[in-house]
Amino acid sequence: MDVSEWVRRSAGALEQERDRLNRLDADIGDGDHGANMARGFTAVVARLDGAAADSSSAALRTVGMTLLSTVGGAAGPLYGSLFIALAGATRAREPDAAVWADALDAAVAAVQRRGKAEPGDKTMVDALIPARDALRAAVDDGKPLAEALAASADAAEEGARATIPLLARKGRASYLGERSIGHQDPGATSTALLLRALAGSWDETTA
Amino acid sequence: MDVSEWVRRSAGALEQERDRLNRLDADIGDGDHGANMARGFTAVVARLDGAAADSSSAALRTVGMTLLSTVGGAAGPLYGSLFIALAGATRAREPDAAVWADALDAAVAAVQRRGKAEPGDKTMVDALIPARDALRAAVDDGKPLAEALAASADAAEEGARATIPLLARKGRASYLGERSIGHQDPGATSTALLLRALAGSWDETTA
Amino acid sequence: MKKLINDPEAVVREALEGVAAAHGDRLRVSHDPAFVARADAPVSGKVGILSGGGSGHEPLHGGFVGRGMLDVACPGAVFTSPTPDQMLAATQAVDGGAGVLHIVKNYTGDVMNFETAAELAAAEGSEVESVLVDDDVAVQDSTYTAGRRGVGATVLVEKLAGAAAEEGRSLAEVAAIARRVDEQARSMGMALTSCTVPHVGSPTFELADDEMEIGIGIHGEPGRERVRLEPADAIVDRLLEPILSDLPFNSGDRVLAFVNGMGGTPLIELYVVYRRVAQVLSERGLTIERNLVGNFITSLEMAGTSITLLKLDDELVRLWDAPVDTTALRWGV
Amino acid sequence: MKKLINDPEAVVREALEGVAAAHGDRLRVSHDPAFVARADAPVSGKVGILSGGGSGHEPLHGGFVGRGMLDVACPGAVFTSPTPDQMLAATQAVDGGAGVLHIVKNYTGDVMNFETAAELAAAEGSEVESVLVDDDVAVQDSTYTAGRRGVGATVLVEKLAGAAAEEGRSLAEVAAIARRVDEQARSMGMALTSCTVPHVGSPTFELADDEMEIGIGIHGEPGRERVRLEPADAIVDRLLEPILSDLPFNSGDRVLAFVNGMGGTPLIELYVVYRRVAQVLSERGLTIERNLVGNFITSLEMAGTSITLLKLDDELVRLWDAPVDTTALRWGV
Ligand SMILES: Nc1ncnc2c1ncn2[C@@H]1O[C@H](COP(=O)(O)OP(=O)(O)O)[C@@H](O)[C@H]1O
Ligand SMILES: Nc1ncnc2c1ncn2[C@@H]1O[C@H](COP(=O)(O)OP(=O)(O)O)[C@@H](O)[C@H]1O
Ligand SMILES: [Mg+2]
Ligand SMILES: [Mg+2]
Ligand SMILES: [Mg+2]
Ligand SMILES: [Mg+2]
Repeated sequence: MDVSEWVRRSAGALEQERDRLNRLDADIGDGDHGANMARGFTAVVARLDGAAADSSSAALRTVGMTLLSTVGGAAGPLYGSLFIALAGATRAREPDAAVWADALDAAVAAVQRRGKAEPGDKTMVDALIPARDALRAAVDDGKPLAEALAASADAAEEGARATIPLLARKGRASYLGERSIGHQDPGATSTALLLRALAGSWDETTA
Repeated sequence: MDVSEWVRRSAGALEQERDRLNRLDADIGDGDHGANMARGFTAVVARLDGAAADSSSAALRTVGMTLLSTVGGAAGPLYGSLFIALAGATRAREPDAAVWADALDAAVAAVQRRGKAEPGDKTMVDALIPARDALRAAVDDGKPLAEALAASADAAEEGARATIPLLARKGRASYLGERSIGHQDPGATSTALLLRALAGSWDETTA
Repeated sequence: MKKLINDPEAVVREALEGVAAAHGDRLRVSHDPAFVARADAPVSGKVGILSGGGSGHEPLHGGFVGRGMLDVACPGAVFTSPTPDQMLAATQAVDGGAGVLHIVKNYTGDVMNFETAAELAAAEGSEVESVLVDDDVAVQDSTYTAGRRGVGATVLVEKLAGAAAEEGRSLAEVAAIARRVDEQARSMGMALTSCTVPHVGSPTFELADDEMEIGIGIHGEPGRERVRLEPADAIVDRLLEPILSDLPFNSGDRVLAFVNGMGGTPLIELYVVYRRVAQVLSERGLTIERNLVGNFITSLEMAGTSITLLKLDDELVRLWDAPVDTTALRWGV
Repeated sequence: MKKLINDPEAVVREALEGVAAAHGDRLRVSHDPAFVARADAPVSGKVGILSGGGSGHEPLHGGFVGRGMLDVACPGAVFTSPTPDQMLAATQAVDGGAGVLHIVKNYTGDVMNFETAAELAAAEGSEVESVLVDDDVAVQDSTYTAGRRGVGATVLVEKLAGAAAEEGRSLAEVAAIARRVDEQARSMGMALTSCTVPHVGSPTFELADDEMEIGIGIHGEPGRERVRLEPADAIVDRLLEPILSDLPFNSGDRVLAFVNGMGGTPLIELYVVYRRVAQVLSERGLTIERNLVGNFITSLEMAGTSITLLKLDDELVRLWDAPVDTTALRWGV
């Protein structure tokens, strides 16, 4: 995999969607999710550009540590945990499809450990779990990597859209109670952006 | 003369013109002249209603002391001085036209002593001096009191209007320099209101 | 957006440079990672008191760093939690060997960043205890939400825990006092106007000229209800009722009454508010033994107020009266 | 108009009731006539320090009453000078036999009311000296105007004269120090937004979203010029230039730098302002020996800032550092 490329595409997508993510967050939170994510990934790109990592795992760890120290808010420690867990699960060898499916498994578990969100709580977990499951299913079916990642990204987008009717039970949005219904969760939306960027940055030829 | 009646009419006129005086003051000052004068004369009416004065002089002194303690700003000590001087000049006997002309003389002098404004400085002095001079002229001509007071009020109104092209040299408006030109002075305007109220409250039959 | 700033992204950094220039004699400002510490930190043998949160609530927290209150404050971006690397460095900067208390306002972001930092600090050998502040009665406390928000009581927890630490109490004791203060304090706020986050550039919410938001959060989060503007006395009654009935505060209780400004409300109005608070509490048979009136935990330039009541006992009164020497709160020194 | 008030005409009275409720231990509040005095006034043998002016500038003046600063403050209606009866009663309330200093901001109304009061007080046997504060360089000082306005330096005059009185200096000496402070201080302010006087109900002036008023007075009086909004650093440069060149302040001078908020500007922005002030003064070779940053002389909820520089000498530094114990300014106690 090409972590640098993934991160660059993510940074580009986040910069482009920054205002939309801010607006989604303004509806049910404090309006900063786009700014937080864009700031974090800009820092990540700079950090990775500065020092080439030895391995995907090392690069992923740098991503996680950088997000932890630059994103802030709820998203910082959650995405930080996610990337640090991906790093941990890919330490033994450069990831292929099967390794990556396990890694995403571990990453989702790390996010849930930190944030204690269950499916249906209207958080990024609602994009992550379908993405994880779709990836696993595609890999089990022996689908090519690019196809599996695309299916995973599709599922994340679907999951993000499916947060609209949910009532938030975690994070800032939960303060709104019923008023949180009818809005798409910004964190689930950024998760889908990241997974779409991954699908665009990694296929067999680059794997 | 009927100080109570004068004061009641003044209070009524000031209440009615309150917003206009505020607006005039907002143009070249701090927008409170109407509020200050209305507050002061409301207090004066209440004070005079509470305890009937023995003489016009005593009533005028109460007016002056009450204005001093309720109007504040520049207008308070100036109108306070004016009424206290009127009281002093009418102490010897109940005023007739001649006494009143002398009293207005003394009152204008007191205002100029306190405020150090010269004619043309764009202050209440620019209404007071023409009013004083018109009253003196009418009395010297042997005009009836009502006519003399009306002429004095006319002159005050004229004087107030004539402040429009002036450049302010005293009070808050002077900070504006050239920008003070083109606006009517609020204090000159309230002076004209008071003198018009006087003309309406005092004629030979009540004198 | 009308603000006295240069670059919206640089506000916090430039303000910290200003703090360093103004108060270099009493504060040590670190920029990367960002924290503001007592110049004499670490104080050997004393429990270190660390607080932090998004910027934009000034003087909270940096204005409360000094003897008798905080040892260090970690400022995040405006209205955004600071990050674990800041907290870790700050913890180490004030660890005088007796451990460090983390005072955390109960927001998901703050909680998770502080949790991460506490794990990192423990791994590097600092003893850390964390205390959550969650005093806002505007928000339902339920297992189905992130729980109540930390608002006005944060100032009181910082002062009282800081005083306990200064007395030489142990980390467990200081943490217990901080938790007691949080348990015995209740707050509620309201807004007349919104605020504008510099890097957002437009108001966080819209309020019509005749509307106010009751139960507002310190980041401009929507509150309980949006209602017609009312006179100050009626507003105070609206805020006090849920506060009084929640703990509940009862006749005979001794309290500290804290009337806080949201930033854009003049002091003269806060005293109009305090007047009514004193009236109502006296009618209810409560005794205001201590009070605090002013802008202490703000939301940038938002106009509005919050009221916090803390049930007092002799120990808390003594800790409140203990010397405090910070830029924003100072007495007995 | 969105304000935390009940009756616009009762704001000052109700705020004073709030002050009495909150600070009855340290302040004595008289309502009719209105003044706020030290609870222990008159202090026998000490020169009494009286200041006063329109309300709406809080904490000035009531927040500066206490040991080491004012003995008594006379609040007028909002933005309107107090009246001679208040000043007379206040003078008598704090006359401890060594005379009373009247600190008067140079506005026609204040000057005439204080003059009247001084005549009345002298007639009733109090020795009174008056000091005019007129530090605002935005206004031309000429015999054809009412002269320069009193703004930020008022806070410094009150502190330094208060300290001199506390040292037991004579009325003439205290007055001389107050005059020296006024002579050596220069200020200039600016506004980003207007304020609304409660009994007026609408904004004092209008500013477009991209405009600011340079040289604004503390009552929202128009300033020198209305210009396009600029970054904070450029604004500071605009304010500092006329201040520095007026006295003039020269390389090598020791100064006190006071960055004041107009009321609606968050503290975080004031520190961004202070940062630039420190940069510029250092480039000019001036040494900032003391500073003050915060909302001390405000214009209700106006957003904006003013900068005051005071040329220091050893005596003024000593008087600045002397203990002060008021609700708004406190150290050394
Ligand atoms: N406990 C949680 N578990 C998982 N995700 C969460 C949790 N709390 C919040 N989030 C996610 O974080 C997003 C908000 O992130 P962000 O706006 O950057 O942080 P903050 O709310 O602190 O401003 C939400 O949209 C949601 O997806
Ligand atoms: N030195 C002065 N001499 C005479 N009249 C003055 C002087 N200064 C101000 N005035 C009058 O006072 C009026 C303003 O009064 P007012 O608005 O009540 O007081 P303030 O300016 O203190 O708010 C001016 O319009 C002017 O007529
Ligand atoms: Mg957010
Ligand atoms: Mg006026
Ligand atoms: Mg946030
Ligand atoms: Mg006025």
